[in-house]
Parts: sequence; structure tokens; C-alpha cells
Amino acid sequence: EEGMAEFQARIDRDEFIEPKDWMPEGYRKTLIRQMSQHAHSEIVGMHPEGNWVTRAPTLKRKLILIAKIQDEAGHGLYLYSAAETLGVSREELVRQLHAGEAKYSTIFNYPTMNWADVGAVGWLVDGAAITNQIPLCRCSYGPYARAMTRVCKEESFHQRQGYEALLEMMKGTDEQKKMVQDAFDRLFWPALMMFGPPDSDSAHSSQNMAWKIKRFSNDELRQRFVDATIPQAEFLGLKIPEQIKWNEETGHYDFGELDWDEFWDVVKGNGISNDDRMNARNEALEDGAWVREAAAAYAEKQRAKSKAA
Amino acid sequence: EEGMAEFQARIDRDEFIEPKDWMPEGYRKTLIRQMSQHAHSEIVGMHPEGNWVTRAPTLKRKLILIAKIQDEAGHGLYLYSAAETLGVSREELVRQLHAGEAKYSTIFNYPTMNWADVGAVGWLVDGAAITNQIPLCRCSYGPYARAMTRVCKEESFHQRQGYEALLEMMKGTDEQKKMVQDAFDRLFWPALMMFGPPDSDSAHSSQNMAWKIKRFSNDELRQRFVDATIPQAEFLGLKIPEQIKWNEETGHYDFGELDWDEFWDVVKGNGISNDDRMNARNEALEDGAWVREAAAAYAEKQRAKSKAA
Amino acid sequence: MTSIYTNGDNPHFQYVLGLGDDALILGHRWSEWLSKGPNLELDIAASNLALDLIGQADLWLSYAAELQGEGKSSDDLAYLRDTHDFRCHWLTEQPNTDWGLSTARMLMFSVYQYIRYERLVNSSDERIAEIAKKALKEVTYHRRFATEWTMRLGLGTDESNRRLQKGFDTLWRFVPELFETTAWEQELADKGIAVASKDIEAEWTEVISAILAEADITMADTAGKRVIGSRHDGHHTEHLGHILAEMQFLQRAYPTAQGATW
Amino acid sequence: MTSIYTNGDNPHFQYVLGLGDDALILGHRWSEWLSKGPNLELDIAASNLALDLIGQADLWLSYAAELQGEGKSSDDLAYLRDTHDFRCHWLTEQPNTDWGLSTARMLMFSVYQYIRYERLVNSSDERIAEIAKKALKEVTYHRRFATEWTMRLGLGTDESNRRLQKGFDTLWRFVPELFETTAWEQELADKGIAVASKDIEAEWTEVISAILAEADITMADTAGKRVIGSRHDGHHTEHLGHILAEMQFLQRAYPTAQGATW
Repeated sequence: EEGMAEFQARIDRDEFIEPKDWMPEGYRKTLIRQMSQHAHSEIVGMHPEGNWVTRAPTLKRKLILIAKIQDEAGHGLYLYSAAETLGVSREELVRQLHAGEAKYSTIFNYPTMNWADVGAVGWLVDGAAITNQIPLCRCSYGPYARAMTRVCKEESFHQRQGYEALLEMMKGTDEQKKMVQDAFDRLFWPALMMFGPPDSDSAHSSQNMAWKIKRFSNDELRQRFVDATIPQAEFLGLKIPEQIKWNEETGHYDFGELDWDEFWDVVKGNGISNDDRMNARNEALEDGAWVREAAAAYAEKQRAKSKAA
Repeated sequence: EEGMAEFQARIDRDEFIEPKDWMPEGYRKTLIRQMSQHAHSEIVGMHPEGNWVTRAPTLKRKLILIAKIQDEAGHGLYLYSAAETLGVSREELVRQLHAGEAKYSTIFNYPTMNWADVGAVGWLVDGAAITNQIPLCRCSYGPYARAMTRVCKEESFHQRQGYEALLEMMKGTDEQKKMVQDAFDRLFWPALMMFGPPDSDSAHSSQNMAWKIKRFSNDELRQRFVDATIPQAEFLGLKIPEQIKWNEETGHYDFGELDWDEFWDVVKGNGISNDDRMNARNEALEDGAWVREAAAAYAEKQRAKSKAA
Repeated sequence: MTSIYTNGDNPHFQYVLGLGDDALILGHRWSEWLSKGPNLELDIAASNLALDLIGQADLWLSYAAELQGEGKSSDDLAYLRDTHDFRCHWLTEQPNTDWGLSTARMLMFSVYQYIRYERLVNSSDERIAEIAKKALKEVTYHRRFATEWTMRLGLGTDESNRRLQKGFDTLWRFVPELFETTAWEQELADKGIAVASKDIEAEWTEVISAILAEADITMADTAGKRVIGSRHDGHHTEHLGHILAEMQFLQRAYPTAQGATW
Repeated sequence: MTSIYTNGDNPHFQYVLGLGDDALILGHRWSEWLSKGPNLELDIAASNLALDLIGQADLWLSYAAELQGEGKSSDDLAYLRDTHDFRCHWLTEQPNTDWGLSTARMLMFSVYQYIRYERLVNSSDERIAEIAKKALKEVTYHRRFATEWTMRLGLGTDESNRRLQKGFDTLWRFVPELFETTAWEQELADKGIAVASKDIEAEWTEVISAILAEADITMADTAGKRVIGSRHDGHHTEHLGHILAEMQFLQRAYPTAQGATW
């Protein structure tokens, strides 16, 4: 009890909690869940974009796309490492993902259907992620806050790159413009759902707020994203869905009700690509097992040799 | 000795030898080798054409190509069955192919590099095969002669289809015409080598002639093919290699020396595609093992059930 | 929300196009088995399935091109549309991971096609009726082939049962899409031209469940499962794009070559 | 016999094109590993290799386009040639059957590229020298990476040794082609512009055999083996066509879209 009060006091003073510090079990567990979910999203997120690597239309775009996916693998690595400071191994976290026990951002269960999706994922999905993550750069857990700072910087870069790619396509042929519109139409709504269920349905929120693991509500962040994104879509020259309207009174865009039934359906595995994502992860894990074993065996032999010497 | 004389007398009278008839071991062995080699060629020959099935340029061409490859599988089946009448199982013959103990026509170790190759394989490779096989329709071993009759009929059809496809391409764009010329330039010489080494280097020939397993020499058949093919190539509008010249005196086309070093090199495994062909066969065999086992187990269960009933 | 690629303008064309695309893509998947089958007999069987289906595709797409009225050919429709204009069901696009999956899909789809064609034989559109009649004969054989192999694999060995079950389990999620019925499909059905997909779900379920019960394969309950996205809006699994990249290469790379010169 | 696709007109262009195509196709093969690697660290490593190689391809192909003098871009060369105009070595085209084969190929090819670039740094063509200098830094890392993984797999477990050996055994047949030297390449070499491929065979063999001896991998004797067909005549393994069908899809399917708008 006393520890708990002191812990909360530290958080209230905006101090960082570090790995060796005492922390409540709930805080640790919530962080592990959140951080690993975030790491898993980076990893699974490689696949929808990876779908276009071999078909990128120019050398420049191919290089940009590879570099972006590489950054995602890097983010996954930081975040797993940050989570490991909480006393859980990367192997265990990966096991949870593959066993279907852990979640990842459900937007990756939608397929990438045309080349504009690659730009739109940068613009909308990375954009939503950043909106979510910027507040986490001030999260109370030190390793997470520091990882987020780095991740956000790179994701802002991706977001601008994605947007720039779409700007270029909008200068192209009608077919290219249509691809951009189609990508926007498909990905915008799932991107809004990346902020999670409406505040009215969201569990744990107040405790996480108090712990400064979460600093704004889902709906607040979602609104912030919509307000930033719609003018960008207009600047691109896209047709904006009818239900989105500027509200002079509130100074925000109204966007109506989201289709939460679809959200839960996709979370539960009913998206077009859920199985493809997990199959791809499982294949990579299984096909690579002998390589990981060889590397471990080799390292062991080297250790034994240097000990003997 | 007496059996041998009677056997030869039957052959000399142009009687067919049938499976239950007495035959010399050498006759049996030679036939098994030749028939299985022929069957293997049909099977391995599916691969270079199969390389283009998923990229055939029109629905019509896709249908024609699939049907042709299907016929080759069918030829493989007849020929294995015909060889089985000599007391060797299809499994054993397939094993010999996969173990690298048996040969197949080495032209299939060249890759198919452009769409015109599909037509050119029909025209030149099936064309050479027919030239080789027509005399075998009168071969002394009954089952082989009958199989050859059926095979030749279908291959003549393929040959005409292939030639017709090239005629169409020669009415097309410069790029299409170039594909045809390129396919001819690459495949013509290996097609000539399908008749086997020059008579001066060819073993066993006289015995096989006496047994009427072989009815014309390699060089005779090769010349026959060249004489038939060059006018066809001219009709297509192809550029004929310089070393090929009409010889007024002999009434044949002279074509100079073939590159037999290349032939033997490719036979020994040094062609661009030798390994690809054997890998493809091995993969099909391995990946399909569980299916064949299931079918056998099911058939066994059905037998047991109908016995019990 | 409708997609920019929705084309509700000419439902008659869209409907026939869908019949053609199903046959084309599933036929293409079967053609991938050529020379890779478990034995020669199955190489030949796979060729037959591919030939029948691609032949059907040619008929449907030729008729679709007429209904479209833009002077296109079946080849134009097959080779010069990108994914968003394809109307095949997602089930047909799935890769041949093994003979088990291909068998499971063929059972699912041949039963589906059989029921569709059996009803389309009575279409008030004579052209549809005529093509369906021809195709029905072929699909009758496909259904028998798929049923027999379902039995062999389901009842053969433990491994074959496991693999076949895995094939089905991979594919159940694509079943609800088979029975999605758009408003315009319903209208065409009301006019006697088309079959409303939802009207054949019960029969399909009955047939499949009887076969699977006999084959010792567990059936998933997919009834009422929501379908996210629609082929009518150009939505597909990621596999279709890879199929088309390969299938359309020559037509795309040599655009000035005319169809007849290939 | 020369091929209709031989282009001896502009050897300088052909030489640089070959350098670019090698980097492009091998880079493409590495890009296929993305998100499929044995672990995240190797996903990242594969990306690095792909980025370096495709970056090199861009430089070489841009320069090749200049030498060609037809106003083309590196993208035009990468995306609008068919197989017969590609000049990459066959080794680069081979599919990634597993990490063992990819490692074996990378050892073979990075040592080859390293030796080529090390000499091209002194090319009398300053542009070649400049690009080679930049690329040499990257390839130094590639060679180290491939060497380290050859040790890990060669000396790790029985399975890894077996798989790495199999990778090498699959690829030996493509080694003689690395050292084929055309008359025009020799002429360019005599002018100090190019490196004659045959001149680097001894060094390559020495380096590779030392590494493989340490890694417990058996080396095949490929010296003097005849090469049937030539990349300079547009001859390739069948894999290249499938790479291009996928790689070039968008440029082929949307020919009116300009490079800058992608």
C-alpha cells in the first residue's frame, strides 16, 4: 500500500519508472500487454506492405518501401527489448503472437489491394499510430517512453513519405488517381478504429490514465487524427465521405458512427487477410528454426572454444 | 540357340513379338531402356512447356498448351504401360529416372525463354520426335508399335499446332517475329541432336536394326528431318543459318558438323536447366507421396469392406 | 460504403463477368498443378479441370464482352483488367498449398457451381442457359472427382485426413462470400436471368455436410458470418494480384501485338 | 552461333548494363526475404542487402542509360526490358529456396562483386570508378556478412551444414558463367575500362576455397566447365521471366503513367 502510494506519487511528479524500480503487478502486466501488442503490430504490419515489395513500380519506390519495412522490423526489435525490461522474454512474446494469445493492430488484417495502399498505409496507418504514440513519448515507463520517441520520429518520416507518394500519384493518370481514392476509401475507416473502441466501451482507461500509460482517451485521439487528416485528404484532391462534415460550433470534423461490428469481426479473425498474416508469420518462424538453431549452436561452440583457449 | 533363330525368323517375317512370347534378354533389355527413356522424355518434357502455362497470352493458347501437356502425360502413361509388359514396373522405371540412372531427351535441359519457344517445341521437338517414331510404328515389339502409332498421331497434331502458332506470330509485331527467330536459332540444333550421335559413334545399331527395334540410322533420320524442316522455316520467313545449304547433287540439305561436345556436356548435366528439371520431378514425387499413400490405403479399405460384405 | 470500383451500371454484364472470372481464376489455379501432380493420372485430371474451367471462362467472358458492348473480346477481359475489376470469389484465388487444399476447394466450389449452373440452365437469358447447360456436364464430373478425392483423403490415412481437414479449415472463411447477394443480383434473379446466391446456400450446405460426414471431415458453421469487403467493389485477397501479374505478362508487355497473332 | 538478341554495338553500355542487372536481380531476390527471414535481425540484414544492391543497380543503370544515349532512365531499363535484354548472371536469378541457398549465393556473388569492384575502382572510366568505389564499401560488408553466415551454418548443426552444402551444390553449375569473357569485354579491359571476368577467377577460387575449408563445406571443381548459352545473347534460366512478370507489372499495366508519378 505504501509502495503503491509512493509509486503513484512518483508518476504524479512526472518521474520515469525504470526497470529496476518497484512497480505494481497491474502496471507491469498492462505495460507488457500494450508494448508487446505494439511490437506485434510492427511485425505483422510488415506483411501488407511486403505484399508490394516485388511489384514496386520504380527503383526509388522500391528502395523507400524496403527501407520502411526495415524500420518496422527495427521498431519491433526496440519494443520487444523494451518489453523485456519488464521481465518477459521476446521468445515468450513471439510465442503468444503465434499462439493467437496476443493481439496486433487489426488494420493489418485488411489486404493491400493496389499500389496506392502503400502510400496510404504510410499516410493513414502510420499517421494514426503517431497520433496514438506521441503522447506515449511522455509515458511513465522510461524504456517505453524512450522507444516511442525513436519510433515516432521514424514514423513521422514514413507518414510524410506516404503522403508525398500519394501527392505524386494524384498528378498522374486517372487510373492512378482512382487507386488513391480507392485506397483512401478502404483504409480511412479502419485507421480510425486503430484508436480502439469508443470511450463509452473502453475498459481500464481511468487506471491507465492515472498511471500515465495512457494520456488521452481513444475518442480524443481519434478526433485529433480526423481533424488533421481531412484537410490533408482535401489537399490531395480526394472525395471526402459524405458523413464527414466540419462542425463550426465544435471546431472539429463530425464523422458519425463507426462500424464497430466490423471492427470486432475483424479482430476475431474474420478479416480478408487475418489468416494470411498468421500463416506468413508461422511460416517464417518454422522455416527459420534451423537457422536460429545453427546460430545458437555456433555461438555456443565459439564460447566453448574461447573458454578452452 | 534354336529359340533365337526362330525369334529372328519371326522378326524377319515382320511378325509382332507379343509380351508372352519368348524373347532374348538383350532384346528385352534394349526395349526397356528405349521405351522407358522415351516415357521419361514425355514426362520431363512437360516442364519446359509447363513453364509458360501460367503466362500463355490468350485463352485459346492457354487451352492448347494445357491440352498438349496433358497429352504428354498421357504418352508417358502408355509408354510406361507398354514397358510394363516387359516385366518391369512403372515404380521401378520412375525410380531410375529420379535416381539419375535413366536418361531422357536432352533437349529438355534447355530452357524455354520466350513464348515462341512453346510453338517451336511443337514444331521442332515434336517434329523430330515424330521423324524418329514413325518408323517405330512398325517396330517388332507389338505393344511398343501400337503405343507409337497412337503417340505419333497426337504428336503430328502438336507439330502442326506449334507451326501454326509460329505462323501467326510471324504476322505480328517485330518483337513477335524476333521471338520466333530466337526460338528457332536456339532450338534447331538441339533438335537435330535428338536423333542421337552420328552413326560413326553409335553403338548397338546393327543388332537393333536386325531386331527391328531401330529401322533407320540416326544420320538418316536426322537428314530426313532437316530436309523437311528447312523449307518450313523458309515458309515461316525465318533466316536460315548460313551453314545450311541445299545440295543439288545429293538432293539434301547439307548442315555441317553439329556441336557434339555441347550435346555430351548437356547430357552429363551441364545444360542450363538439367537441375531444374530433376528438382521439379523430385518435388512432385515427394510432395505427392502422401496423396498416393492415401489413395492406396483407401483402395485397400474398400477392398476389405467389399470382401467382408 | 461503395467503392470507386463498383460498377452497378450494367448488372447483366457484371453477373456474367463474375461467372467467367470464377471459372478463369479457378482454372488458372488448376493449370498451376500441371506437371506437379502427385502422379501422372492426377496431372491429367488437373489438366481436364483446367481445360473445362478455362473453356467455360472463354464462353462466359465472350458473352460478358457482348453485354458490355465496348467491342472487347474474352481475351481483353481476361488479360487487360487489374484486380479491382475482377469479380471472382475469393475462394478461387487461394494458392494451391497442397493437394488437400485443392481438393477441399474443388469440392466446395464444384458443388457451388453445380447448383448455380443447374438453375441457370433455366435462365430466361438463352445465352446464359446455353452456356450453363454445356458447363453443367463438365461440372458434374468435377463434383464427382472432388467427392471421390474427398473420400480418399478423408478416409485414406491419418495424414491425408489431417491435410484435407486443414485444407477445409483454411477455406471456410471464404464460404460466406459465396452466398452474398447484391440488390442487383436479386433483381436479375427476380427477372429469371440470374440465381440469387443466397437461395442456394441451404442446398450447398446440405450436400457438403453429407459428403464431409461420410469422409470423416469436420464442417465449420459459417452460416450468417459477416463478409468484410466485396468482390463487387473490387475487393480481393492479396493472391489475385500475383496471379494476374504472371497471367497477363505477355499481353501487358507487348500491347501492340494483336490477339490473333499470339 | 550468335543470337538475334545479341547486342555488340555498344560494349561500353552492355558492360555497365550487366553490372546493373546483376545488382538489380540479386537485390530483388534479397527483397523477397523481407518479413520472411529467420528472425527480425535477419529481416533487417536482408533489407540492407536489398537496399544496397538496388541502390547500386540504380547508379549503374542510370549510367548505362546515358551510355545508351536513347534518353532512357534507370527505371526504363529496369522495368521495360524483357528477359532477352537482361544481362545479369544466372546465379543472381536463382530462387531463394532457403536461407542456406541464399547464403551460399551471397558468398559466391559478394566475393565476385568485391573483386570486380576493387579493380573497377581504377577504371579509366571515371564514372565507373566512382560508382565502384561507393559500391565497394557496401560489398565489403556483404562479403563479411556472407562469410560469417557461411561459418555459422557450416559449423553450426548437422542440418545447417547439410543445407548450406546443398545450397552450394545447387549453385556450382552457375560459377563458370561468372568468368566467361567476351571478346568485347576483353577489349574494354585492354582499354582499362572494364575487368575481364576470366582474370578474376583465380582470386575468386582462392578466397572461396579458403572460406569453405574453414566452414567445413566441400567445394566443387568448376574450372574449365563449359557454359552453354550466354547472357550476352539473352539466354537465362527460366526463373528470370517469372521475376520480371512480377517486378514489372505496374509499369507494364499502366504504360501511360509517367515514372515521376509513381
